[in-house]
Order: sequence, then structure tokens, then C-alpha cells
Amino acid sequence: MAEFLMPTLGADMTDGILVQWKKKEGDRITKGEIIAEVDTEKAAIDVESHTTGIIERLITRPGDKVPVGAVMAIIREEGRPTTSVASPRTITTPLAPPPPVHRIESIAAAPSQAGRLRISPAARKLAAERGIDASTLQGSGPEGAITLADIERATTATAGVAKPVGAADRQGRMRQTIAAAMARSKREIPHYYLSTTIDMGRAITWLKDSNEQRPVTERLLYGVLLIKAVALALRRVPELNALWKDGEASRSERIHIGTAISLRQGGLVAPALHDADRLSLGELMQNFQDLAKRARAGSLRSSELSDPTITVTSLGEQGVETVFGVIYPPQVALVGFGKVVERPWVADGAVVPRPVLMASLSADHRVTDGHRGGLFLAEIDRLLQEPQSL
Amino acid sequence: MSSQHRNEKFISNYKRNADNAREKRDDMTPSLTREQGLELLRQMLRIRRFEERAAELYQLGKIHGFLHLYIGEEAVAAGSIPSFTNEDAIVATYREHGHALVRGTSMNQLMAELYGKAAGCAHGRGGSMHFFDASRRFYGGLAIVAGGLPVAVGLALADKMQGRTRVTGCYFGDGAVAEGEFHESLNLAALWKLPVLFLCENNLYAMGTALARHQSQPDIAAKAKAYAMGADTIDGMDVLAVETATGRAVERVRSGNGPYFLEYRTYRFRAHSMYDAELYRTKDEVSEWKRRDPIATFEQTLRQARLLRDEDLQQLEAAIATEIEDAVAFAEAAPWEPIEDLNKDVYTDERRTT
Amino acid sequence: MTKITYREAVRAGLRDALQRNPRVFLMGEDVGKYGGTYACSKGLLDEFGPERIRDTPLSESTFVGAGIGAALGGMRPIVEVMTVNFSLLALDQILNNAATLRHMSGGQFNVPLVVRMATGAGRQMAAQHSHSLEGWYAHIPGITVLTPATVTDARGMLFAAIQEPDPVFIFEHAYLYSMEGELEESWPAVDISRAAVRRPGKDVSLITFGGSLWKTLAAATQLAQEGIDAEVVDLRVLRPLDTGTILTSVRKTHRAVVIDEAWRTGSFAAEVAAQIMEGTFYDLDAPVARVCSEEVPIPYPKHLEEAALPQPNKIVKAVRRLLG
Amino acid sequence: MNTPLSEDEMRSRILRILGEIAPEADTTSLRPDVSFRDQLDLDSMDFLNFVAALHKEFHIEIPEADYPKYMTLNGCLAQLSAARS
Repeated sequence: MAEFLMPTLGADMTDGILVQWKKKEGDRITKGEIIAEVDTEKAAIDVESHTTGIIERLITRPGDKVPVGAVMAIIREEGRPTTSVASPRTITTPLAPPPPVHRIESIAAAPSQAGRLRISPAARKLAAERGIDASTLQGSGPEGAITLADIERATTATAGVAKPVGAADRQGRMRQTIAAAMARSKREIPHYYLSTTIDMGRAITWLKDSNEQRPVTERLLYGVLLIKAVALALRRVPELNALWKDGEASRSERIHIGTAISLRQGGLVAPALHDADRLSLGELMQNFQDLAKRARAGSLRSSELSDPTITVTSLGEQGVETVFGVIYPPQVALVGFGKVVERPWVADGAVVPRPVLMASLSADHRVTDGHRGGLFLAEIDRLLQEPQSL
Repeated sequence: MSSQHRNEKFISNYKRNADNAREKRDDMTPSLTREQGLELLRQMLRIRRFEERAAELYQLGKIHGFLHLYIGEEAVAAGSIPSFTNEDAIVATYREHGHALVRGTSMNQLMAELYGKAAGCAHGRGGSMHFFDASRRFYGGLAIVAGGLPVAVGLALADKMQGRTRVTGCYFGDGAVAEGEFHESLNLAALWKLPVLFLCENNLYAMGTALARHQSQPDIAAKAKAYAMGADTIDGMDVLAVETATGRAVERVRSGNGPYFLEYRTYRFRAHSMYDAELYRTKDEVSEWKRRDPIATFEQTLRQARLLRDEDLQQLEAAIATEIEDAVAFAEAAPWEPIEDLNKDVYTDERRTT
Repeated sequence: MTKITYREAVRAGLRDALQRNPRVFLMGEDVGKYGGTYACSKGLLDEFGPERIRDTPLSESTFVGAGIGAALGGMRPIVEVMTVNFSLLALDQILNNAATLRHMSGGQFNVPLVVRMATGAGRQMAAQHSHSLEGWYAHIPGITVLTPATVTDARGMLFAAIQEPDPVFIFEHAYLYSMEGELEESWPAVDISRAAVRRPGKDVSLITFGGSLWKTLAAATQLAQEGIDAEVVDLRVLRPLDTGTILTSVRKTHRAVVIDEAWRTGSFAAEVAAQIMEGTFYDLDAPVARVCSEEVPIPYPKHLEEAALPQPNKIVKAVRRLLG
Repeated sequence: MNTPLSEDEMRSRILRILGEIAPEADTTSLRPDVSFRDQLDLDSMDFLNFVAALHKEFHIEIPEADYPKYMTLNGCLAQLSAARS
């Protein structure tokens, strides 16, 4: 038995349409005789048989589009020198429709990044080596760019005048750190934002009852409930608990919640509450208090600053209702909480006043999509409806 | 006169001339030995069966790129190539399977080249259009129309300057006649009296454009004569006529009188490349030419002269079938060139390739 | 050291090659009786005879192709093409045959061919005799592209090219033929794989080749008066490009200006700039700058031609811009 | 019964506690009837710490429900006087 296959009739041919069979089933065909007419992108072409024999079966019907190599007919062979060529692929699956043509919109030349430091590659490298903050320098190069010479001058100046490091310096440095991180975030991370309103009635009632049982030094703030809810929700949607490194997200096994603490002198730190998902609310509260105290005293450990796997920022104290935060790189998500406010709320078909809170998620679209993000916020909501289990 | 009409008139004249040539040639048959006859037939059959198999392998996706088949024109290669000695040089075109086969490059190497395997005659880098064989002074396989003519002129120049009595045979089609290099090369070869034999395989079509539609003067030999060189027109469907005329022309060139020109009137039975819709010619025209199939007519000639028996033909076919299947098996089994060797041979010194 | 013109250096190179190797011959338009368009082959016909000094018909494609064939046939042809603009008629032979045969034949054939041609502007020859297309040729793998700018290179590069087993293209800047220079004793030792530092400096690398070398050196002299110490790199070999010398220089000076008489868009200067970016980006203290020809066909009137071409003052300006 | 403290004594202790929580704040010009939060930028954590410190300092129980009463200086003084009398 020999198979008659859709031939390749040119280097660019991927499929062809059978126009008509030139033979019927049962007909005899000799090698070189025309067996079919096939329509290609170029023209309709008569196709010959490479086999002599009787046509056993015609598989393809006229009008069918078949890929190159698909079996179109079966021929019972007669007297052909024995040859063995590996049978080619026999594809009969229908072809996928061609993808739509994408037109490239012409994009006007992007202006150079606002806020991006104008510095030569060599100067940037040297500044990094010498620990010089190039953003404070005045560039002398083309179009005001900072050059090697500027860094050299700055090195000399720094070495010459040993300035005491004062509070203003520290604050300036912190501003620079925040500026660099936030600029990088906005430059590199394609953010998406989601928000949802959470009924805090149950949580607040439970907290009030719970605090009544607790001595004054062990009372909880509702913010701790929020942190715990975030930590537990991350177990459900672990891809948000990740760091972006070398072009891909790597999930963090432990859950360290960076807790944004604004400093009285201005500025912000977000040290980690380690293993927030595994601590009791009481332990969390203690750690949180300790962290806040040390943050304000300027005695955080560097690991606390460097190892959060996600950040929670709560601006409710400032009367803010909704937070749309900027992700702290290399993290891939940030959760924002606003203020608890009394709002009319529909519960069981009736409008009632309820304390509600707006929770938001800023997430890195390279890593997750809105669907997963939505799931995560819903999980936080669900957890806050069962405060006793937090 | 419309170009269509002119074309038809030209073709009818053309065939009449060829028939006249055939009558003249019939006188030669008595001098043909059985051995010579069978060898000519064998070579034509080798080319045809090789190419039929190549067409099949192409359809199966074993061979890629362009595949220009020579079927119908076998008498030219089979009749002309043996006129050259091993010392002579051959420059051919992208329709060169027949020339390489008759020149003696093994079918294994040629089939492997069609597959693109490293065992191919050009290391698999050329494919169908670029057969090379230094051991047989076979300089391609050059696929730019008329691009081989200047190279052939140069090869002949080198021979002449070094006092060698070699001949360079340069094959090209009627399409090349329209290129500037054709005229430049004929002029230079004649001007410098270089030992080059120009062999024009006029199959009437430059791809899909009929000769009369691209030449103001469709008599190609007349153009050659205008460059002050001898030129003959031969029936390219008649292997004996080809053999006789080419043998004579090669010896004229070798004698040191400068270039010579042969126009073989032939016909390709199949599409230009593997397939085309052949919108440029009628099926009647093709079938009329097929009646003059060089293999079938030569078989008949040999039978009439009692030089060919049925069993001879069977033996020839069986031997060729084996040769072809061996070549397919060889090509199938042959290894690919490793990708690490991609940059090899861009320059002679490998250090220069970066 | 001997004083010699560039033209005499080329002629001495030709004579030397013809004397040393009986398989060497010269062919091209008007190389014999006329003595060469630029008189480079003047006297050679008398000395070597018409077999070895061959006047060709005006058929660039065929005599370059014949050079390829003759090289395949065991000769060492030197083909002269009158100008680079005319070489386009032979581009088929150069690209499709000379550059590909060795690789495409799986190493069976090589083409030891030398092609010389005049390139460049500056002599009011207008738009069909004035262009600098050597950068186009440098795009082609399989060939070597040389641009001698000094009399020593003009004298020695042919000697080196003749030893090469593969096609070598030598672009002689027509403006330089009458230039006089000191022939270094070391001329036979010209290394056609390396660029040359013509003037060491520390503030900026001026990278150039061919006829622009002298304009660049003039610019460097002027810059020195302003206290800017420019290093001048003469590429000399466009393919295969000596990237190492370029990068070494830029790593030292941290700034680069590439001077190329061709049009800016798609120029060889663009290739050099890209090599610098790829190879030593973090050593750059300023963007790589280019001084190229204006994007116009080179015009005939002197003032327009001069305005179209790279000039020392344009180079000086480009350097000043880089230094801020 | 604890030893009664003078109002001045109570005020100075309260201000000291506030100073520990918000060291940069100027407590000398504190207005007694405006909330600490508004004047000293205290957040809920600070306030919790403040309440805890009051508890330690004055040995009084402060249920969460009474937090609003400790929001101003006058409020604190009133609560402390009441609790300690």
C-alpha cells in the first residue's frame, strides 16, 4: 500500500486545497500520471502520482484544505522497486485560522525619562564603586550630563571635608533611597490596581470584645488583624509573595510583611514582620510595637529592611479612604488599607450603617493578573469576616 | 506581429530546423558502437530517474529550497559532457544535476547534497542549485543567471596564461542571453581568444518568458557570431547530434583558436522549478515536445540499429534503480554538518571568520 | 626614510608583486596603454608586456568575474576597477561568487583575488564618481576590505593582500594619490589584520580610515592647541574589523568620535559605534559621536562638496560637544 | 488609696510620657483641650503606647471604651483625678 500525500509544491507551501481528483477509486494509475489538481497560493497545479497501482481509496474531498504531508489517497502498489523512505508525518487535524495581522502603531520618539539622572555609563560605574550619590552632583558633560570628571571632583571633595552625619543628612539620604526605589518601581513595574470594600463590623466587634479581656499592655490594634489577614491570604495566592529577580519572579517560601511606618520627621520605612502568617495576633502586635519603636529610634536591623516579601501600607490614620500604593521593588505586590468609616451597607436586603474599609492591591502585572489579584482581596475580606480564626 | 504569433512561428521554424538536423545525423548511426550507444542511453536514464526520485523526495519534504529539474534536456548533458577531458573545467547553472552526474560525481554525493547533508558534494551547503566538485573541476552550480560566464572566461584565461591546452565548458540557458554578462563575456573571450566553449541550452523559456518574448533577435547563434566566434545550432533532443557537435567544438577550442559557441535546442518537460502552474505554455506544446523525448527516440534509434535489446534496457534500469536507492539510503543515513562548523570556510584561515 | 607619493607607492607595490610572482597579472580599464586612470600603472605595460598588463573592455562584471575565474584557475590576478561607483556593475560577481564560493562549495574552492579601486570625494567629480562605498563591501563575509591611508600602507598592503588565499578589496582614496609621505622601512611588514594608532592621546578617540585620516589628524592638532589630547585610530582594515584596538582606545579615553566619509545612515561608522556600545559601554563617558558626509549625492561645486564632507572643523566641533 | 498627686505633678508626668513617645514634639506649648493626635501627630500605635504608659505610671485601669476620654490633656487630668480620688 502506498499513501498519496499532499505534496509540497514549493518551499513556501504549507497546505493546499484539493480542486478535483483526476481518478476514481478503483482506477489504475501509472507513475507520473496526474492524480489530482491542487490549488496553492500561486495557482492550481496538476499533481502526479509517484506510484503505479490501483486507487484503493480517495480520502480527501474536493474543496478540502489539507496540510502538506497529509494522506489524501491510498494506492495499492504494483511492481515498484523496493525502497524504504520513512513515512512522512500524516497530519489530518484542521488548520488553525491564521492569526490576525497586527499593525504596529507608529510611536513618536519617547522623550528621555523625566527624573532619570543624566550620567555617562562610565561615571555611573565609578560613582557606584566610590559610593558617591551622583544625583547630588552638577554635571559638566554634554547637555549637563555627569561625567567621570565630575565624580572624580566629588570624590576629592568628600575625602577633603569630613562632614558629620546629622539628622538632616540621614533624612536626605532616606529621601534619596525612597526616590530611587519608587522611580525604579514606576519605571520598571507595570502596576495594576484593584480595590474592594470590606465590611469591618464583625472584626471590630470581635476586637472590642477581645481587647476587653486583655490587659492594657496586650491590647490589639485592628491593623494587626489586617496584617494577619494579608499573611494568611498570601497562602492562598502565593504568587503575590515573591521577588522579581533577573527577569523572573521567584516565590518566597516565608511570609515577611513589610509594614509601612511613617517617621515623624518625614519619610518612611517598611521593615518586615517576619513569618506573619505563623504568629498569633498577640505576638504580631508585640512585634509590631517593637518594630515601630525601633523604626522611630532608627535602630532597625538591616535584615528587617531588606527582607519583606510584600508590603502593607495603612493610611487610615490620616483619614485617607483609599490607598493606591507603589510597589517596593523587588517585591511584586503592595496592599493598601484606608480608614474605617461608617457607610450605609446593604445586609440581608436592608440598608444598615456599617464600619467599612477600602482594601486595595497594587500588583506587578508581569507576575500576576487581575484575576489572581481579585482572588487575593476576596480572601482578605473572607478572613476578616471570621476574626476569631485569625 | 503579436508576440504570441511571432512565438508560434518561431517554434515551428525551430522544429523544422531540428528535423533537418536529425536527417543529417541519421548518417552517423552506422558508426555508433553498441557500447557507446548503451552508455549514452544509460547516462540519460540516470539523469531522468535520479530527478524523478528527487521530485518525489521533494514532495515528501526530504529535499527543500528550489529544485530545477532537467527532465527532457538529458541529451545535452549526456551527449556533451563526455567531450571534455578530466583536465577541462565545467561551469554550470542551477539546473545542473545532469551535468554533475555525467561528469562523474557519485550519485551518493549528489543525493546527499540535495538532502543538505555534510557528505554532499558541496558539504550540504549548496543544495540542488550549487553542486561543486573540485576533483572533477566542476565549478558549480552557479545560480545567478549568466553569473558563470565571466568565471568561465577567467578559468580559460588562467589556462591560456599558463600555457595549458585545457578547455572550459560553460553551460547556461537562453535566459542568460538577455544578461549583460553574456555579451561582455563573449566579447572578452573572443577578444582575448580564450579557450572557452559556450554551451547554451535553449529550452525556449527563461523561467516563464518565451524566447521570442525576451529577445529581439531570437537566433542565439547569430548573436555569438556577432562577437566573431564560430557558432552552431544543434538539435538538443538528439544525443548523437549533441555528442558529435560538441566533440568537434571542444577540439576546435582546444586547438587554440579562441572560443566557440553551441546552441542546443531543447525543451524542459516539467515546470521551471519543482512546480509552477505553467500558465506560459500550452499542454499541447508540452506533449508535442514529449513525442521527441530524447530517451525514447534514442531507444528507438538503438533498437532499429539492433544495438539494444529488451534485456539490455531492463538491466540498465535495474542497475540505475539500485544506484538511486543506494544513494537515497546513503543520504538518509548521512550526518548533518554540526552547527559548530557553521563559520568554517568563510575564509581559508579559520581565525579570520570572526 | 624615503619620500614618496601615494601613487608611486601603489605603483611600486604593483611592480613588486608582478616581479615576485609570475602568476600575478593586472587587468582593468585603461591600466595598460593609458597608464591607469590615476597613473598607478604607468610604465608597467612596457615593463611587463600586454599579457600581464591587460586593458579590458568596459565590462566591470565580466573582468571582475574573469578575475575570480583566473584565481580559481591558479593565477593571482589584481583587478583594477576605476572607481567604487563603477564597481557596482560587478557587485554580482563580488557578492554572489567571490565571497561565497569557498563556503558554498564546502571549502573546495578559494578565490585568491585582489581588487583595487579608487574611492572617495574631494576632487569635484560630482555624484557618480565621488562616493565612499567601502563600508558596503565591509558588510560582506568572505572578503577582506582594506583602506590604506598612508604611503606605507599603500606600498605594503598589496604585498600582504597578494599572499591572502581569499578575495581582498583595496580601496584607495583618490584624493590621496598625489599626497607625499615618508615610506617606512618596515613596509613589507604591514599587518592587514590590525588597526593602527596614528596619534596617541588620552581625552578622546577619533576613529577613522582612508582619506579621512588626514582630516582627523589635522583636527587632532587643532584640539591639542585647546588642550584636548586626541587619540587617532586608523582602522585600515574594515573587514575583519580589529575591534580590540578600538575598544582599547575607548577604554583609555572614555569618548569616541567616528569619522567616515560615507553617508551617516547605515554607515561603517554606525558599525564602529555599535561595536563600542557592545564592547565597552560602561567605559563611555559620553555618547559615541559620528562625523559623516551629509545625506546628499556629492555635488560638483567646490563649496558644496566641501560642505557635504567631513572636515577638520566639523571633527573639532564634535569633540567639543562631547566634552561638554 | 494612693497618695494624691497635685495637678501640676500629673501634668508634668503626662508631658514626660508624651515626650518619650514623640521626642521631637514641643510639649510646652500644648493646648490642653485639643487632642494629642492633632497636635503631636500621634497615630493609634502611639496612643496605645501612651495609654499603656499612663497605666504603668498611675496604676489605673483604662478600658478601651474610655480611650476617647484620654485624647486631650484636660481629659487625662480629669480621668486621673477621678480614678485616684
